[in-house]
Amino acid sequence: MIRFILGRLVKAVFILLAILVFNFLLIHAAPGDPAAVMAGEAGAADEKFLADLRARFGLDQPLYMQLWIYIKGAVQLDLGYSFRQQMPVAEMIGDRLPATLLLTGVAFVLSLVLGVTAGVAASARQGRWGDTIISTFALLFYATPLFWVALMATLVFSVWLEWLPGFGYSTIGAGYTGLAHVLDVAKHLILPASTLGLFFTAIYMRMTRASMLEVSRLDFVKTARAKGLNRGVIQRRHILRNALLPVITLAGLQAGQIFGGAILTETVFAWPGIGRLMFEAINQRDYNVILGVFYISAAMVLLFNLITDVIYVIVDPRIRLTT
Amino acid sequence: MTLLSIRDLSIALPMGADRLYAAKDINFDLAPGEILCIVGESGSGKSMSANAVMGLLPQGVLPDKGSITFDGQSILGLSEKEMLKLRGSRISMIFQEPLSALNPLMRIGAQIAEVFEAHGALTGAERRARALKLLEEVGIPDPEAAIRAYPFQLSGGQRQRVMIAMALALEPDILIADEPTTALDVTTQAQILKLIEDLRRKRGMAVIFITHDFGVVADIADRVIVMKKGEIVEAGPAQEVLLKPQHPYTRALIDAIPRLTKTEAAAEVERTPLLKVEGLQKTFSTGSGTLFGKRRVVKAVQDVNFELFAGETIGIVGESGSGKSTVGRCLVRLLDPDGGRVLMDGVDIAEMSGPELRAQRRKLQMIFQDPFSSLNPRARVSRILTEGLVAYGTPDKEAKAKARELLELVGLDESAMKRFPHEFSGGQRQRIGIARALALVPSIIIADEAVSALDVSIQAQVLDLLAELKTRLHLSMLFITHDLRVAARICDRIIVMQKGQIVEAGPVSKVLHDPDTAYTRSLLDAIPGQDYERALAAAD
Amino acid sequence: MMSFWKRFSYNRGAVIGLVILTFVIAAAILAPILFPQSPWKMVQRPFLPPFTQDGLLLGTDALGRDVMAGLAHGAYVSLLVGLVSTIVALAIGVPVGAAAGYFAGRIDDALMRFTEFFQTIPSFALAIVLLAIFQPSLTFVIIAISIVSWPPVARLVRGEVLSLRTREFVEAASLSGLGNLQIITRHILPNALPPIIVLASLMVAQAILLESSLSFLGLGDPNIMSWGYMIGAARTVIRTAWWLSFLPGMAILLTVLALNLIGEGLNDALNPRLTRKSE
Amino acid sequence: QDGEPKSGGTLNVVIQPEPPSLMIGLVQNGPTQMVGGDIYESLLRYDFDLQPEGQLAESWEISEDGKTYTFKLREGVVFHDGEPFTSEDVEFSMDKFLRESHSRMRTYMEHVESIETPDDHTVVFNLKQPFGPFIGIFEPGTAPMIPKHIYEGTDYANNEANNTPIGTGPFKFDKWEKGSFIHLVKNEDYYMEGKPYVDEVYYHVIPDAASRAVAYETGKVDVLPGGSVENFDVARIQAMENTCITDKGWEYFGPLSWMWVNNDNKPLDDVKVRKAIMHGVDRQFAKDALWNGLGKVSTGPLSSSTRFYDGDTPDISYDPEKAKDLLEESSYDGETIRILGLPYGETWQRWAEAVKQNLSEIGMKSEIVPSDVAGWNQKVADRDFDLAFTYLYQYGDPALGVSRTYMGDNAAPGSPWNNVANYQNPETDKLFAEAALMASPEERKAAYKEIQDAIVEDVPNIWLLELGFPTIYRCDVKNPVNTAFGVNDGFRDVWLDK
Ligand SMILES: Nc1ncnc2c1ncn2[C@@H]1O[C@H](COP(=O)(O)OP(=O)(O)OP(=O)(O)O)[C@@H](O)[C@H]1O
Ligand SMILES: Nc1ncnc2c1ncn2[C@@H]1O[C@H](COP(=O)(O)OP(=O)(O)OP(=O)(O)O)[C@@H](O)[C@H]1O
Ligand SMILES: [Mg+2]
Ligand SMILES: [Mg+2]
Repeated sequence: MIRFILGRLVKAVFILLAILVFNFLLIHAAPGDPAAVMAGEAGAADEKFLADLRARFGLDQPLYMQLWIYIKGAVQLDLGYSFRQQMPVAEMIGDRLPATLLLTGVAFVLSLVLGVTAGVAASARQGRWGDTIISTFALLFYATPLFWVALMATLVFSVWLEWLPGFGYSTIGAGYTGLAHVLDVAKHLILPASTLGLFFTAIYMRMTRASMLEVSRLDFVKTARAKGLNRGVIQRRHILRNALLPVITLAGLQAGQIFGGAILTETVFAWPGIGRLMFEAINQRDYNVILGVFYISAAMVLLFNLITDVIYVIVDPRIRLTT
Repeated sequence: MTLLSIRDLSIALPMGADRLYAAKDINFDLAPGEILCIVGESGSGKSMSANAVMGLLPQGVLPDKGSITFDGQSILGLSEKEMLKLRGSRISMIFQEPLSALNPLMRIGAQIAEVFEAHGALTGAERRARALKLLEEVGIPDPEAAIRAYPFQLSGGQRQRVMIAMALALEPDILIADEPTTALDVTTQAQILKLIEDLRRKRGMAVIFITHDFGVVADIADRVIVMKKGEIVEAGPAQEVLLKPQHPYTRALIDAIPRLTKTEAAAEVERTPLLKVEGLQKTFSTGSGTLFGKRRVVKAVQDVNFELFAGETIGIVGESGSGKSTVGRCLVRLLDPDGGRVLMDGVDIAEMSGPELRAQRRKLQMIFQDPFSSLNPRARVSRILTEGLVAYGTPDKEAKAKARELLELVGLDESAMKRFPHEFSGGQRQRIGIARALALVPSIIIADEAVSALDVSIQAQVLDLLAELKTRLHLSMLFITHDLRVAARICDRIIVMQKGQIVEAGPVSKVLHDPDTAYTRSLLDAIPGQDYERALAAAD
Repeated sequence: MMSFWKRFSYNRGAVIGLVILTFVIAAAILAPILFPQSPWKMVQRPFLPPFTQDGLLLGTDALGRDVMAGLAHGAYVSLLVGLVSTIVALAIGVPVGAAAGYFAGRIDDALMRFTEFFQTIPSFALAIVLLAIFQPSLTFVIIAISIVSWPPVARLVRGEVLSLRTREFVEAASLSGLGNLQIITRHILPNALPPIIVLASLMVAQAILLESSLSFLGLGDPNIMSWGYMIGAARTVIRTAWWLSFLPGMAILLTVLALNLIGEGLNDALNPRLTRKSE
Repeated sequence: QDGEPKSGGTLNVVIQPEPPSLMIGLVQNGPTQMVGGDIYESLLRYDFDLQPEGQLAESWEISEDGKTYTFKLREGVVFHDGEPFTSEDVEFSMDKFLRESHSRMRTYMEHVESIETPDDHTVVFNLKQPFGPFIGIFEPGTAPMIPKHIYEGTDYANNEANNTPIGTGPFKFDKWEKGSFIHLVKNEDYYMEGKPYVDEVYYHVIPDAASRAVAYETGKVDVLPGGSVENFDVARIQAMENTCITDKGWEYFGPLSWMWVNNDNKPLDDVKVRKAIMHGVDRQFAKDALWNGLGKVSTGPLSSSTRFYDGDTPDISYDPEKAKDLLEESSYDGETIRILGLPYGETWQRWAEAVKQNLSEIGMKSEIVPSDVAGWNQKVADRDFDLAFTYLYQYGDPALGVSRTYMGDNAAPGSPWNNVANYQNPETDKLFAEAALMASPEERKAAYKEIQDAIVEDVPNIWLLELGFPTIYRCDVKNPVNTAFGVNDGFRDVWLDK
């Protein structure tokens, strides 16, 4: 097992490099560059202005040189400077990271717990009203565009009921510290996290339900019943455990996307996170920032894929992994 | 006083099944401390009747009329919640197929401990201790390791004993045992039967024992019920039914019982080795030893050597968990051996891969010990039987015709073609497995407990079929079994295994009548129903 | 086959789903006949609420275009985007995942690392970048959506196959002389079907909504009327003209619901263990 | 009429998008100017009629020949770090810093021969020739005063101080939480007695337009500068209690929207085709349906708020019949015209759709080409379009904001801000060049009239609307807009009536 993990980690380094090169070429293939965008925003620019900017950003060099410089830096974990903000990319990501992790992390846990619970509940009531209601609700959240749900939630809870703040990370200018700050952030977190979470809930719910139904007809469930175990225990311990594999796959996928998964939510709720940073960076062609975020998110994906594989083995001992 | 009383019970089958009723007009009573044996044709509704008592009929199968009364309560009328209290504690059941009956992702210990938990008995630590004790009682070697194992890491017999341990855990009032010893060697079987006997004596436990082994019936039964096509054809005290059968079917059954004494001289066989096994080794090790718990190392096969000649049948017998199935799986390359060679026509199978292996496999077929899990739950029988043929180029139509023929040969109705594996009884599934292996007309068959779930008359029919193929097609067989009578009937030579090693090998007449080792002798001594056999012989 | 339909039709939800989907498909096909005018035509004053004017049953949008015509014409594009990109994603993801899970070892490693390649860029961001590079025509929107949606399929299938390949019936099949391809397609995949069906039916919705998000960001094909476009365009007026996002939203919801019901029906019909509830 | 100003309170304003930097001398995009306008100041400011008022300059004088500009600076002005502001800073800013970093300033400074600083509080600009618009460039977005003591001799772009901007303005930079807010605090040492009135200003970064509306509704922000909510939402918010709205404050910029026409491409090189499009586009509808009725239908290349605007140019009003006739006569042969939309939100997308539909009604095929901001810049710069939406500022004077888009020698590809249409008319070129250098406003007016007539006759671009960007604010916020720069000019005079 340890050997397997180490092997994967070593490989991950090479994959990261390959991905880096790929990403670099990919975003440079998109039309426009940061200088053009900045000039565009200024509403006026002459040749010299653009040339100066490009020289400053090193964009006047041939592409392979830029790539080489970037890779050299990235290998030493130096993600370079943001062209636009003149800040080290690592620092920018570091600034935004906690907010995103908080949001997506909470949404992740929320959706997983809620989705699996609802899936179990629905499968237990298969074909009956409870099942229909749960399934329909889940689909409702899934199939409704995120921004719509977000806006409605804001309207109801923020504008009409005035219970929760509709956007932002904390109350600006309130200067809370300690527990008050934590509570303040928590309050701001509720709407975005549940909006994001509810979207994923449907996926887990449906997957859990389908898988549970499949497993619940297997023979060992009969054995469990013969032991006199009550339904709840059978559902949880016997069926769920055997039905978990696809859910784990999806959870691993979601966890890997913990950075990029929240672009829309972060935008609508003005949440100062990485997703927004990335999105803005793409629009502004702020190459180093895009690459930096992609780099970190790639590392995350690789890590969570590895974790998923390890969990597979723990959950289903029949699975053997080899490198 | 009766503990359980069944009146006019009929169990309806869904459309498309063999017949309308799995069981029809079933009547019997069970008193405390009584052992009732149910024998009968495979597919006659034995398992369904037993399941009905537990309230655990499969979907689509419903009790249609009649009543089941346990301890004054009508079981059919009980709610699921009330049933929970009975199940596991007052009535418990050992299911027929032990691999699929255990949760594949749960450790053995936890599955046993759960029984206590379900009924709020004992504390966590005590449950573990009791589980350990139970594993020991059912004779599983190294219970400390087994308790941490997953079902797929155990041999067939070991899994069956886990099932038994679970059923006995709370010392129920009624034990329903559906062919509980099919995968057990005779010594272990004897041990289990003794365990049941003890409980009966101590706690007055009543037992419904479904079996095909008349030896067992003779040894333990107080009363016997004989079933055929869903109906009880004969019932009565054991002595009477066994020695003075009234119904012709019962008589036919008793006539079909294989005899240990009936050993002829080995048939004349050509001496060209078809399969040569040299120094076969297989060791299982689970857990990395660093991250997840202790390492468990099982030397399942150690230095096994033998030759199989064309047209010969070798029986492999030996205690449960001694590596019999592992040898078989290594031969067909479902497992990669750790050492040694398996030479077929002079080529090492262990080295083959791809098309080469595929070509060889046609000649080498296996009948799996656990029929159910070896059948794709989403494939109909027709596909299961024909796809091998089709894969090797037989036209679809021809393959279908062949499949039907095979079904008939193993005693199944043609209508079976359209059904899914879960719609069959245990013995029927086993026959599907046999048919599948025969379909490809292999030159070697590895049969892992291939007839253990069959009633004696069908068993005889299948064994005859195999014997016929053997002469007609020059078929060679590796016949893994715990039933020494069956071995005596079909085998030319016998290999006795213990703890992964061959302890004795030789012609049937030698091994079964004049064994060299004490272990083999102990096996022979433990054969059930020897008195009965003598009585029958005397009656002849 | 007959019995499949019979089993399928026993599931009331599935039949309802099929009816809804048929209706949507009919709308998509008949749109040019029912609404021969371009759905982009500005026919009336903007923001006409539904049911206020004859001939414009569902009102008009921000530019005074007929919402009903938009819905009908949009059905075609949305279905196309949803179904085609899902099919493409399945066509890539299932074989890759199945091969990886079945052959395990080095092949698994290679295929999964390849998959990771596409998986590492957050899918929404990848779609944006792809569409920034290529002109966002309908074809490219579909391609972009397919490219970002196959890795989850591949990983899901692989996970299932990894577990199924050790089952005894698979071993038995290989003993029967079946080739790898046959074992995968006939024995392993059918048993991995329920999660795949669930994922696929959810992916259709995902694709339709992704198209909407993209067109909201100005990266859809602006020359083609789709539900996604309608929702995206109505987003800014959600407070003043709620029906403009509600109606296409309902259309998507119903379609997704239908597909999920059908998926469920399929799952039930394909599961031999689920016998009819009647009797 | 507002009564006596009160001191104190917090002003919450929306900022969109988040500026890349607050260093107004280096970055000229809108948000930077808006926040930077509180921190930096220039010598003058301009009222709604674009008449100069003193800011850092107390008085100023223009010589008869229009070649010498003398500014008397205020005394006692200090930068936020306590250093005094002197004529040295003016010279440094205009001559060194901005020449280097500010592309518009660079062209304006072409006209300046030398800058003299006879004493600490006097600055003299000697021009090479008279340059009429020169008095109009002393606003913070164009000519911000930058502290010489911090920047002299450094690499301007990479100076650490860019992150903590220092100016002379009414507010000091306090904190910038990226992605959330920018916080400015009152400059206690401000040179105007009692000002600024408010204690602090928060600029809230809220990337989504609907959320910005919600932010206003829930009282989180008090001022929504032009463009921060979607046009469709304006009417609704306007109707809220205690809400005021003004479309003033854009006079200097005079944002004018048009579609670039790629004059090089067939069939758009045919003036009849261009005219057909011009008459075929329903701009009144766009104004009413998309711009909430705000703004004005444009009559030509100049915005009506610009000096020398002439309202009496040839008729280009909506007339689909005429458009059809023109198209009939023209060389148009069923080609599909590519319309490049402006990726700045829904209004612009809708507008492109409406134009497409308008064109189809006069019998012209077209397709919309979508892109993101960078792609749009690239495509416009590369002339990869047939029609392309845009809007540009006019900076109060045609010589500053208009001639650049019509001068034949300013048509090299590579920039989206020059003569992208590649309009070539030697006569107007000559007139543009002369008019910029005339000293007398009357002469200039005559020249620009001639120019406008000529250009409108040629229809090199499809002029659309003079855009109205209303500033929405709570009525108890007093004076948010009181110059031609609106909210960009700093909240020096704002006070809260609470
Ligand atoms: N789910 C099902 N659907 C349809 N028929 C079924 C189903 N389960 C069992 N049967 C049929 O019911 C009959 C009785 O089955 P049962 O399992 O009780 O047999 P059995 O007596 O236990 O046989 P064996 O000794 O082979 O285990 C068989 O003919 C079998 O084919
Ligand atoms: N996959 C596995 N992982 C670990 N241990 C295993 C595995 N398969 C079998 N074993 C162990 O190997 C030993 C031999 O098993 P095998 O199945 O060959 O026994 P057997 O002789 O067929 O017994 P039975 O008669 O009970 O079927 C057993 O102790 C079992 O626990
Ligand atoms: Mg049975
Ligand atoms: Mg075995």
